Amino acid sequence: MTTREITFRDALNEALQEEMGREEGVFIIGQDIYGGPGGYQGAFKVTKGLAKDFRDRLLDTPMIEQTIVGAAVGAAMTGSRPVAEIMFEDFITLAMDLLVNTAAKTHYMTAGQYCVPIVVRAACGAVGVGPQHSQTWTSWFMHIPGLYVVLPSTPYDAKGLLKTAIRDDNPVLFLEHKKLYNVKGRVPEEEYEIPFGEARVLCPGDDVTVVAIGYMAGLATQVAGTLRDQGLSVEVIDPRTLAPLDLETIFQSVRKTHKVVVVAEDCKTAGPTAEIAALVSEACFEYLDAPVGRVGARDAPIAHNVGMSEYILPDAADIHEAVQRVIAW
Amino acid sequence: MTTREITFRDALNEALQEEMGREEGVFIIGQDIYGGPGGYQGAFKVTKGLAKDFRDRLLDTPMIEQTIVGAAVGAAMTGSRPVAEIMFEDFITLAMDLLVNTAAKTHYMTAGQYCVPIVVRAACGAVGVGPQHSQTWTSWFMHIPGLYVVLPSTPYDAKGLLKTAIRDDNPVLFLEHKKLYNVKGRVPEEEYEIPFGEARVLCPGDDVTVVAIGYMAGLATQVAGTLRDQGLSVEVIDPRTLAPLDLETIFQSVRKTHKVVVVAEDCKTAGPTAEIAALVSEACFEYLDAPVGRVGARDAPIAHNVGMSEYILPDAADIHEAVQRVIAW
Amino acid sequence: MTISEELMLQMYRYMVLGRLFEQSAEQLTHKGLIPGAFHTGIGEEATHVGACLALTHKDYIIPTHRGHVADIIKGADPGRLMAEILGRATGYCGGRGGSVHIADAASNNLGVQAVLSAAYPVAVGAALTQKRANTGRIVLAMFGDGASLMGTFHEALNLSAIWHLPVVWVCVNNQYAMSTSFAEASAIANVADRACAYNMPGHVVDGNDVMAVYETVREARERALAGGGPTLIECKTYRQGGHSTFDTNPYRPQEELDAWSKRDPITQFEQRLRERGILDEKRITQIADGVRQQVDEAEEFALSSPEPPPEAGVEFVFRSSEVE
Amino acid sequence: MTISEELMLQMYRYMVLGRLFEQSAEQLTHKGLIPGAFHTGIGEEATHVGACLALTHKDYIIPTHRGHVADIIKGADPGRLMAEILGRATGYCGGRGGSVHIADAASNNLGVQAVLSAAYPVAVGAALTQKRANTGRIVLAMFGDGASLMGTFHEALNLSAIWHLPVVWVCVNNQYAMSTSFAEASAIANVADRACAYNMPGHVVDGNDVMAVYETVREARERALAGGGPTLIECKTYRQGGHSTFDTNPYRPQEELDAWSKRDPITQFEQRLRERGILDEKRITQIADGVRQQVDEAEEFALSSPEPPPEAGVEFVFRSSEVE
Ligand SMILES: Cc1ncc(C[n+]2csc(CCOP(=O)(O)OP(=O)(O)O)c2C)c(N)n1
Ligand SMILES: Cc1ncc(C[n+]2csc(CCOP(=O)(O)OP(=O)(O)O)c2C)c(N)n1
Ligand SMILES: [Mg+2]
Ligand SMILES: [Mg+2]
Repeated sequence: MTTREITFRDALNEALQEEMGREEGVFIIGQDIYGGPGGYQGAFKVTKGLAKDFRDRLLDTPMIEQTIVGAAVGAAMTGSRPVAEIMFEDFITLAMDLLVNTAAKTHYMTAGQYCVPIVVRAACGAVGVGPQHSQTWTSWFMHIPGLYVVLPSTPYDAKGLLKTAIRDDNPVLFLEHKKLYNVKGRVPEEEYEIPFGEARVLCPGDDVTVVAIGYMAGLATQVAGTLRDQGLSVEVIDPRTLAPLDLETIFQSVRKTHKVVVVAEDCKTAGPTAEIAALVSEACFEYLDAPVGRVGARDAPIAHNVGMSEYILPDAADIHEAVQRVIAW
Repeated sequence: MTTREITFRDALNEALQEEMGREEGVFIIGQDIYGGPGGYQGAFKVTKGLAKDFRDRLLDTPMIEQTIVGAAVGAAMTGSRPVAEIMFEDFITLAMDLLVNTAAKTHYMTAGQYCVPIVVRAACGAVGVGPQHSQTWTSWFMHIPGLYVVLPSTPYDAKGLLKTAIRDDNPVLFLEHKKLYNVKGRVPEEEYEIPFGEARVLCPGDDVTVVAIGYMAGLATQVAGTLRDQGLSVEVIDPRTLAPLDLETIFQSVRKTHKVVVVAEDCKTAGPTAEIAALVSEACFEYLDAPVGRVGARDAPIAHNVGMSEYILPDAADIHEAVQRVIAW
Repeated sequence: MTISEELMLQMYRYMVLGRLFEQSAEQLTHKGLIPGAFHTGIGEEATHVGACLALTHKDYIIPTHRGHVADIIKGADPGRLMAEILGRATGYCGGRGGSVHIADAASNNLGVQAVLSAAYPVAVGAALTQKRANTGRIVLAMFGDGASLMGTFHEALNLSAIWHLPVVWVCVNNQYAMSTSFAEASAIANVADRACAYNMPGHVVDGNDVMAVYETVREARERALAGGGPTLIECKTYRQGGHSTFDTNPYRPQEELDAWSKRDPITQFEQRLRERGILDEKRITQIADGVRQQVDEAEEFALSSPEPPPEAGVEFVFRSSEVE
Repeated sequence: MTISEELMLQMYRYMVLGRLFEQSAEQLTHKGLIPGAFHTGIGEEATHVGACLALTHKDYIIPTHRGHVADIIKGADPGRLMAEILGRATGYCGGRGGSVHIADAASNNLGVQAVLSAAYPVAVGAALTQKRANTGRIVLAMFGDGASLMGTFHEALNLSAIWHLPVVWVCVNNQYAMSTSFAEASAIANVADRACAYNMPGHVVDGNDVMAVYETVREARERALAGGGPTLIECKTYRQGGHSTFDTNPYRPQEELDAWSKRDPITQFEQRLRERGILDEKRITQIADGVRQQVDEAEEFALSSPEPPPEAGVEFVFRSSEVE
């Protein structure tokens, strides 16, 4: 397989380009994704250059999140395969009804008569735009039967998972962390997909397991490197999809290491680490030598001020500390 | 204290009546809460008779959930103390932005310059009106810093907690289970409030702890009765408020019984039992003789068909089974 | 265009069918056979029938929670429809959805949106597919007067206009949303007058006049197919019963109820067809008997249909595909 | 009513202040001193200034994410405003909110709603309090052309009309929402024409004419206070810069930019005041110097203000009260 180094943004862009080429029914709907002559090309430039081949499949709408997601649902029910872009995950609150009550329930409610193959892409994570442009919410959506939840942490995963998301017949929430857009990584030239529900072991280890989600996966890998130098062997697992969740990979690792820390950027209380910790505590009860460690944001909105927001958000030091806490137990 | 037996509905009604009498700024905003001459008086008749004294404080709106909650926020920021009624919790998805981004963050974002003393009441629980009128979602809101989440399980708690909710200066989501409205219980004649963050031990016991939320608390108490006859002593705890959560009462009980089952009607995955189970597994690690049992709805929308919906939802038999599972561990 | 006698008889027959079907379901609810509430479109039949008869089988529709005859005209079998209302295995959604979630993909019935704000964006999306794939089909989106005040109305009507989508927006203005009268809830008297905000034609029609509704929707459909974009049609009619089987309906003045019941769409149309010599006593009885039998059969089919196995309640959560 | 010379000078001064203040913040952003993006209202000053000068100190306001001079006119201190933009401890929100969450309770500034759809319902609620308590105050709600297409516009304008609320709806139509031109996004040319859907007066005003904006808002305010209910005012203006400090702004035709820069609100008003003999070179320099100094002081205050302690990031999540 030939690979080259590209950014997370470009990886997403390639997935969109390829899937639009592959299937006529795929189109992109959202705000400023084409963005006029000269092109805004998406708030985070993910749709850059797509207008060249697919001008008529970049559907710019007014600022109507509810209707963007709802129109995607209606289009999907009639045979299209729309990708909807919501600029900031914070704004998905406006489309919650359409996503949760309509998109996720339609296949069920109609006994399979209709399916809703939509992908809702949204930018998550905090980069200083204040409390209403900084959220990472994943547990809300893990909680919704009928919805898949995807959070890639590398360019490779971003491309492969987005292609899978577009081809899947179910509604998919696809979260892109803002701090990842410029991150580079190796991505094959060749076509590939990444199946949902398969975690990735980012770094093998024997002493402790760290399950880290999205942007946190990279931080956890850094921490594992630091700790390796100190003689501690950390296994880092990125679930990649929170629904479906690859429990087997996590459980196997914990049964080997007997210690585990779960990390996510979401607020800690009732965040995704709660479900994973609860499942591990149950399934690996007799294997655990320490309580499951959980790392998440402090329970506060994300402040505009950088120092404050760094204090609120989890970072490498927090992961480091949590690992040492379970080790020292 | 003189008490009399009244329904859960009437207990709520009394709280509204008394708080409107106490404080001019309290008003009720929602759909069909007055409901014309003759009176619809609320989809579940909770506002029955209030028009007699407070006709001008029952504000019927069109079917605009987003604006109902948002108007409550704006009114609260300027000194009012509105109670907003959302007919079915399912429809709160339409007001998620206003509740989560605006109501819950305003005090924080303005460094305390403004506060948002609103109560959003909504009916939760399944009674056969199909997948979009049957939800109980609590973990979504536990996850939101700045929001209190209240789920009374008895008329006594309903009245006392609603009064506290109205007097509190923070936004409160107040969930009323549809199956409870006609349930009767003893309620004092005298004025009382119930502080947030104080769980109630519904039934003391030594062998196993059952933490049960909302409508499930009553079922758990029934199960405890059955099991008592079989010689098993079950302590049932109703947290009453999920945010703030009275962890001490739960932890103390688990440290005594060494076994615990957590029960909620929400879908199991990423529901409130996840957070409670994770917290207990961590704080009571060395006390637990069995993994924390979790009971919740199967991960599916709630079907219209009664047999199906009963299959999906947790019931007394599920609680019974879960208790026996942890006991047998 | 003139409406053929045959079509008029069809209109009449469907209105009678709609009424008897819903009366039957209402009775079953009161007998405790239907979980939850049931909403009838009794009094509004002319609107539901007129609008749906203006469609072809291939057009898409989003019906409302009332006027179940819309589903039947579109192609649904009354027996399976009743079975769904009863929550039986043979129902369109295998009992999962019930009355407020009827959908029938075989007849391009996209289903009721029980969270009423959702109908607009879903209709926009369905119309978008038709336009992109140039299918020669339209989407008929029906909604109530109450629902017309929701935010998505604004977002979706504007979007449908700027994208020239083949959608016909039909408001069933039955004067009330539960107990809330449109006159009090809306700043202006006519939903259709809001068309000016979206640069599309707006028509107020007598929603109790089945032929007027039919003609107006038919023209809007043709306009949409010719690339003329969406139309907003408001059918003024009346919900003769309570909001649902739970509603004792105490909030409406008796004079109002009386006035509208004098304008009952079926009686009125019957009278008109009698005057034109298209209907006579014999024919009326014949139709009534036929419809009665059809409804009885539907009821029988539904009542004799099995309950779904409880475990099936967790089926269809996801569409299975290779990734699972 | 005639506008006094003094008021004209105040208008002029505030417009210059608004521009310099935002240019200063823009530069600080480019220097990396401001977290996130910053949005200027450069080119729109007449709208923000004209509308806000029509209010009293006690009236409530919901400003937009542009036109920070609105906050200043309402009563905010430019230094603390700049400090908030920089995320400093002395800012109005102690650095928690930043530019898109400025709020100042002391001057009844309810704060920007950064999720743009939220401004409408919040304004309705604030106006409801005024009406219920008969405070003699109004709520001025400002919003963009893009935001006017969101669902809550429809819900809230209708509600404000049926409840006769003392609210003035002012659309800052700067022609664009990011790269999306209103001409393409809206089915009709004027936001104000949608007033017909809500039975309220709708006015299109030259948003680059500060006196026209002032007069129109002032009248609407009086109407509201007299119980006449809400008014919808659309101020046609132009966003001269990019959407935010991130935006390289390549999507707009040069001719359009040129045409609007010829209609710059400050230059135009300056010319008018010169012609009337109210301004001369000396006075202009005097004002410019005064404003420059005010902005420099604000910048200095902000830059020399401390960063908040990181731990303060978890304060104010809840209002503490006896229940905690
Ligand atoms: C978003 C939403 N809010 C509330 C309801 C509850 N509800 C069901 S029908 C109804 C009245 C709807 O009025 P209208 O749109 O006029 O339709 P009608 O019932 O008169 O046919 C309401 C409030 C709902 N289904 N969806
Ligand atoms: C609900 C929502 N969607 C998207 C955004 C991102 N956003 C910020 S400003 C803006 C453009 C708003 O346009 P307009 O209302 O015309 O105001 P302007 O920026 O032109 O002043 C957008 C899309 C947002 N803040 N809120
Ligand atoms: Mg109606
Ligand atoms: Mg604009």
